[in-house]
Amino acid sequence: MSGYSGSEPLSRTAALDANASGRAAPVSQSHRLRSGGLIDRQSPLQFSFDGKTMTGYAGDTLASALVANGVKLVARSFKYHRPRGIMTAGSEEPSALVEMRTGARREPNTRATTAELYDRLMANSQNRWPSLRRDFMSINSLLAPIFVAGFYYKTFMWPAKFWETVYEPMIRRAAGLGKSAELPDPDHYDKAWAHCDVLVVGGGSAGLSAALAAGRAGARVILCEEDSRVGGRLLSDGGDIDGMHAADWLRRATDELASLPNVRVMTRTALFGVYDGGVYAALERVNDHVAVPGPHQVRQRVWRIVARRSVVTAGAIERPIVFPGNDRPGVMMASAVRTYVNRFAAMPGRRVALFTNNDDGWRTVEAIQRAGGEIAAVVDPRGRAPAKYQAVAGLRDVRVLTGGVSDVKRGVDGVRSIVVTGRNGLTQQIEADCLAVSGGWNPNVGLSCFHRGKPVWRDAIAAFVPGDAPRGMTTAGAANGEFSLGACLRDGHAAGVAAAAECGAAGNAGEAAEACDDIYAISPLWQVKAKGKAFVDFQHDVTASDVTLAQREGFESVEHLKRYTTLGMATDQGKTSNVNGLAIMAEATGRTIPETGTTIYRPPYAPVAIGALAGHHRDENFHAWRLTPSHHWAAELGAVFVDTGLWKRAQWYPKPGEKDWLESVTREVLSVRNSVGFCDVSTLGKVDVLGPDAGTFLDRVYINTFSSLAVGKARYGLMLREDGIVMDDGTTSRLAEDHYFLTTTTAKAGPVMQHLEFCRQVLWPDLDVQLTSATDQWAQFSIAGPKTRDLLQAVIEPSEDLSNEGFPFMGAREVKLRGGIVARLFRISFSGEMAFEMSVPACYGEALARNLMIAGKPFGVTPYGTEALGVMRIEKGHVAGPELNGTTTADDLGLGKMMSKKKDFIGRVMAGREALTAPNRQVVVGVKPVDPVRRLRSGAHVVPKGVIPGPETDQGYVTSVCFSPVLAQWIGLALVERGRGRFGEIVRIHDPLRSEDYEAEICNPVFYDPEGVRQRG
Amino acid sequence: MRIACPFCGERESGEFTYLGDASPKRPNFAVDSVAGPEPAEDAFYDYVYLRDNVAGVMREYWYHGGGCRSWLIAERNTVTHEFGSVTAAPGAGATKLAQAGE
Amino acid sequence: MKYSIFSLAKAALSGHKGWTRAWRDPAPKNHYDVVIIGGGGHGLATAYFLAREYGIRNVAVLEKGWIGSGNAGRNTTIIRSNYGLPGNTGFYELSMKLWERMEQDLNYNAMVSQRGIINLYHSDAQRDAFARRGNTMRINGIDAELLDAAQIRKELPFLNYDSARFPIMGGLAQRRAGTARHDAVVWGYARAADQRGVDIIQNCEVTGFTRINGRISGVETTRGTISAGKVGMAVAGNTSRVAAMAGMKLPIESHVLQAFVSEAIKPLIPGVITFGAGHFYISQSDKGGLVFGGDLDGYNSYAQRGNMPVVEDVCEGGMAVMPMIGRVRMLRQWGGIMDMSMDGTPIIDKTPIDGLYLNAGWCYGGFKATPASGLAFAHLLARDEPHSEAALFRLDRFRRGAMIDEKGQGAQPNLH
Amino acid sequence: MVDYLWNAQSPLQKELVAGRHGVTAGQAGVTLTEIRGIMLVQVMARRGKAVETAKAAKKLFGVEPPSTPKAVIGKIATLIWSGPDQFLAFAARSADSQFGKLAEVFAGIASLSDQSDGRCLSQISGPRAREALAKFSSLDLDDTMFPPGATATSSVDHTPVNIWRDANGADGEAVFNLLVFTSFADSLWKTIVASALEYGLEASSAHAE
Repeated sequence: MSGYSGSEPLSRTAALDANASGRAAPVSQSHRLRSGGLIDRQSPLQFSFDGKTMTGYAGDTLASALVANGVKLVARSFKYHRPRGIMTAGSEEPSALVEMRTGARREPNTRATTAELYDRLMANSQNRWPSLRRDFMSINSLLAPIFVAGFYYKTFMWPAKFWETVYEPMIRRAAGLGKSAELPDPDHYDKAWAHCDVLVVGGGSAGLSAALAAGRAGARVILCEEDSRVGGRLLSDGGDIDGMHAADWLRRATDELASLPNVRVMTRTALFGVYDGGVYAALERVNDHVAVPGPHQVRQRVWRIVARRSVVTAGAIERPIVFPGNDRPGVMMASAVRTYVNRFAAMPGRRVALFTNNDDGWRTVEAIQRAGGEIAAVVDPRGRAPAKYQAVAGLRDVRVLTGGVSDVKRGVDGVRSIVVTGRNGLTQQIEADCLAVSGGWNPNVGLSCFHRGKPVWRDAIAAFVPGDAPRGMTTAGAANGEFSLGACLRDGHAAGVAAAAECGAAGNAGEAAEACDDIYAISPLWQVKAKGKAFVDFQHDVTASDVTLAQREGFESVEHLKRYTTLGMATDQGKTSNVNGLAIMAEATGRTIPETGTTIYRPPYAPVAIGALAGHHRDENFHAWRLTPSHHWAAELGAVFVDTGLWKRAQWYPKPGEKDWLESVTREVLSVRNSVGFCDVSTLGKVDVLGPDAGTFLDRVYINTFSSLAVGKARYGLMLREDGIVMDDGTTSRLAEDHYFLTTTTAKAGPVMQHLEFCRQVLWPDLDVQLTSATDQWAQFSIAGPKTRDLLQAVIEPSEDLSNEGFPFMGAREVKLRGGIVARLFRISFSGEMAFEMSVPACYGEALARNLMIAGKPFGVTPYGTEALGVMRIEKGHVAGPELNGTTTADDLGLGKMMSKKKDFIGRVMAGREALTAPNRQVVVGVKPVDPVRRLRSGAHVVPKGVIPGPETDQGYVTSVCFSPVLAQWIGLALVERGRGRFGEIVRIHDPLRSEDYEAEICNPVFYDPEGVRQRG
Repeated sequence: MRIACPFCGERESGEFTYLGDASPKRPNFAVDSVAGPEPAEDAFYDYVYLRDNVAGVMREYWYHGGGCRSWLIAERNTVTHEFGSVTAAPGAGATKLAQAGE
Repeated sequence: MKYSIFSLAKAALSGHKGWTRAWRDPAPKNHYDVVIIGGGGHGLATAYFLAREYGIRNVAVLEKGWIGSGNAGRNTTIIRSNYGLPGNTGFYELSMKLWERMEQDLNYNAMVSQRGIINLYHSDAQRDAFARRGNTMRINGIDAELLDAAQIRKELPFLNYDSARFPIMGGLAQRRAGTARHDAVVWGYARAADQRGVDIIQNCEVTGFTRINGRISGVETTRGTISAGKVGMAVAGNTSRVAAMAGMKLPIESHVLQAFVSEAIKPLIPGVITFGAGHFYISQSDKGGLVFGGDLDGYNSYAQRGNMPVVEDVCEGGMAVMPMIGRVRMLRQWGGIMDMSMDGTPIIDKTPIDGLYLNAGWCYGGFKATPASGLAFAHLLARDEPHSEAALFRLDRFRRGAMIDEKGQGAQPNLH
Repeated sequence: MVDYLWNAQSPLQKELVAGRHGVTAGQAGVTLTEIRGIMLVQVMARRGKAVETAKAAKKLFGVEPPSTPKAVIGKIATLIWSGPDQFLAFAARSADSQFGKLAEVFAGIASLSDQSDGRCLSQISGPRAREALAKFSSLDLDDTMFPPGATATSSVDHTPVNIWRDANGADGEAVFNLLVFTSFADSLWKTIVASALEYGLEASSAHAE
């Protein structure tokens, strides 16, 4: 709200046109005014509600179009299924929630008050059956005496098993509001970043004033407005600014803002969160005002706005008064009545009663009268018109009653009459088809409280105003408790100037626009106590007596009140109910409202679609992916790919006629074991470790020694975490005195790089060592099998000596390839075969694969994937991810002897703790089923033979399995208690998950060529 | 959350990885110590596991892995999330240091 | 007054004027046999079991704010016992068994709803890890089922099977898992403990400890000094702060974990689902809101609120696995302070200080542990020895190297 | 003897489809060009040798390497700040390149790592380029904050990238260079294309000059 003055609203409205005519105004709009309003009468739009077709105009919201069509009943409430209408004209709407669109685009709980009308809009009421008018569940109203706050905690306990089978399904079906789509959301979303000096939140009078000031001063400004146009309450209440009509001022202000290159105005953009360091989140409804977004268009966009300062000019929300029948369709906030009349030229009622406890509400009288409606009566507990209005023509005839509204009688469509109880206790009934209510205004303190700041009570306006705002944020205008137009403009201007100055923008900000300063007088009235359900939280059906019941039962803290009654937990987050609820609690406990306090304000300010928060990151784009240098070549060959972290790796290369993966993998393994094959292992992490102290550095991060490694040699290394548990392994080669080439596992490349940088920069900055990732620079292939040398000799320059003497096991050096390329060659073996790893610059990776295929043709060279790689490493008893599981020590893996005793290294001390060196630890062993045709499965547990499996007898589990083509049976690695001393023991493999139970032998984990003859051959 | 990298300027927190309290210092471990493993294990236990878990301003390690790959030491209030000074780890650049670092 | 449909109906006749406080509001006495610091689920359950199982009724629960204001009131309400390591498995199953009879024990409907949990897996390695875990469960007498992709598709047809970045290969199901109404658990224990004589004292913040000859003899509070035979701490989230008053430093860090709830919608999701290739898990409350969450923000925090990157990360996970929720709106986000221990597993133990007992380090397993934590802590306080199912939750396990590290992440709390 | 061909292959061989994408009406809002054939060497000063490194660079390139996030154009290479006391030497791949001299010039004073194939370079320009960039980069690329010559090490899709700004193009529009890790190139290209479709995208590839 931005204050008021006595002048006319923004768009001059004309008398109600009950018999509308003319081609642009179809007859159905029975409650549309003949002229006026910010609607485009040249653009009629058809829409349907609950299957009934109606028309409205461009510029309408669904709510205003329904009002214009005389529709009052639009929803049913959550618990009692009471009929509900439209209460507000903004995003605080608690009642008028509808289901929009259909099918995969069905969208529950949309506020009719914020949904812009578009042609062929389809909306349906929700939470009713079979129809809105005849809702079977309204039978709940009869049970209302039982359905009080927290009733479900006291019952549904007997018999115990009825909860899941009977009671809960019943409750769940009854609960909820709309129905979500059950198909993938077909629309697109994205997310973007924006940066500015000053973010202005809310484009009403104060916000425009702030943006103008900061923009003129030279700051980079973003102004966000949730509505489809800026103006705020000016659009509904008008006023005179700088001697001109508000509409003219508004036009001038928006023109000026558009002319400033440093100012960006974002409409349909609602700020929903305030995060640390000046990060704000906003939702732009890019295409919600059309049926379906256009090609390449998103439906909504989430903005993260990084702002050095923010000025929150988010206005205020009018609050209801709690009295029996205050939820009837046709009971509407007074400001909303004015919005529908003035902005949308739609009459909420022909005979309107007003119930207000403050001066602002009185402007509704003028609005209705000007539009040709009738004022049935004004009920004001103060008993007379404010001084300002006493002289106004038309008001003289208005009936003013003291006291309060104590009941609302309902006709078929909504309010039929109201009952007014005077201060003397006498009641009278007054006919009216609409009741406008104003209980005062609550500044929108939510955004300013998102960092747990507490709002402060201000008696003069009987409302909370912002307290400790997040760093960098100021509030201005009605959000700051300034309720006159003049003050809003001044306050906004001052805030804009100050925020800009703090960002170093000190240009001429001009003067604040001027408007008159009306006094806002209010006499707090929270509740009219009378018989009947008086609602505090409309959507959750929380009544005044629920609040007092909670108090009686000891739920006195506001947070207990909220949780026990669900007050303020509905989709409006209590925007219209919280303050009333705690006022009633305050009265019941004899405390003041500030003593009672508020619940915590939490983002989002208004609900945000989950799809928007995900943006582009869904389906295949959920996470980025990494491709190996030979990816497209492998795809050509029909490889099956597997996700390994972010990488896509060739898992196996099926050939025509192969019946399953096992057949392909077995072929690949046998080809390697019998001849030669190759595998893209570029996914291994690769790090250049450079500088004179590189060797010393590696000595400290690895458990074994690297400073003594000769240039031209490679060594297997193992590193621990500082807690003594194994972190990663890999081979590291010394390519020059001051150059080591370190490799990591695929999974740990990132964490290891981070760890190494920590060691270099934090732990040992005295060491002269430099690190850089070389993972993506190199395409690396493992070439393995007895024919490896033959194959390599074909691609490598003949001058290079690949013999055992010329290139011994664990040798590492550069070689020239035929055709002029230089490669790095490492004689290392994961498969246990005679093998080399070769790396070439990544751009030649695909060429290398193709050339290996050509060179290896005589030997039947076979590309193999990660499955075959895994089979061969299990046959060789090499540990990998399943064994390096973050809980195993070097000794658990059989690598304890590698731990140097001559030096400190990361993890050395902690690895010595008693429980990590206990003799009964589970260590890596081999297992093979006694029955050679039995399939072994990972995750099966190991228990001693002849005992009953139980927590006490569970001795370990199978970590990795494969079908070994050379042994022609399933084999595996396992972590087994005291396993190394149990080779030859028959144990029970217990796998209840898969209903399997069989015997296996514990054995040496190296199943294949335990002497290592082949890899050295 | 925004973090002012001393090299890159203010950046989005998503570019950084968090390690935690920068107060614990890695103990020196003398290989030839005759005191037995206990004292060293006690010292490392303290370093690896025990935390002041400050409610207030804490010095902590952040790694600008999604940026310039520098380890940083930031002062940050764990109650308000507000950052104070952010400085580079001693070995972030090429400065030569006589002593071991943090 | 006993709660039942009959008492409810009777009360309705008198306009519900007859209900009295669910628990008393006593002034603190000078002395209690046991003082529990922390009026969350764990503290209140401890007091309840002390009174019910161990006959110790002169007990006070001190709460600095309103009961349930910590993590008991800001979690995602999931209960399950699908743990894989000795120490955890039996303990969480004890908890599950106590959940299963909670309503009858407490005469309070905490809406324990065993609609099951399915942890999805997306790789062979994940399947194997789940198989190991599921088998551990079965060996411990806990229900577990390993489902393949076809079975998952039949049960949860609305997940993304056709265009997933990380395809769903199957899942580990525990049918007895589910959710409970978190606040009701707090209120139910409070009422039941109160009925057995326990004093629940709200707005009473502990500001220090009193000692006699080194032994803890009581606490100083904002409502005066209270002497105690024994003092138990159940203040997860603020453990380090309270421990510091006694001069203790612990293997614990406080981290923020965010959670989210959507607008209420008609039933859409049957049980609890966790996404294995991102940070996302979800269930639907009886009221209709989708309750979902993901990973820690990743930095130490006492702020009870988090930041945008995790909001986005969680929603991206949600859309990746369940693209039908794109148009459902997130209604509220909140943050709890997780007492993150160095191995991801809790501590229920005596402290090195005589008379002071510790219940801490719940990471994000605290809610599901509530009943067993109360029982085990009560046992420890009453008997001075650990409960058999909590025997491995010792404080000295880190020094000894006997960590219980389900995730294998080591001493880095933000990775657990 | 078989002739082995060593064709250099771009990581974008599948994902880059030259031509117009997205909205087709009017001028393309974004142009996206892969720049092929680059040489890139990471130069990291050794401890205590930052000054010597700068001197050696000056001798070879005619300019000192930037000590803050900037890109400076030297004789045979552009020097792009990539972290404290380190930079990337970037040039078009050519037969007469003098990059071979780097090892000699920096011997003992800086460590080098060849990254010519570890990164993939693309160039983004056009009247709507900043709007597209705002969807995947959290950097403030406003003229006042990121003028020509500015550079940043940052992240896209949780992946490290180097971004630097060239002189404006002939059309007066800002030109942004984006260096991404090779294995991510396919994925990030798709992200960039998606962000630009609503503005109309012209995609192409070119050889570095």
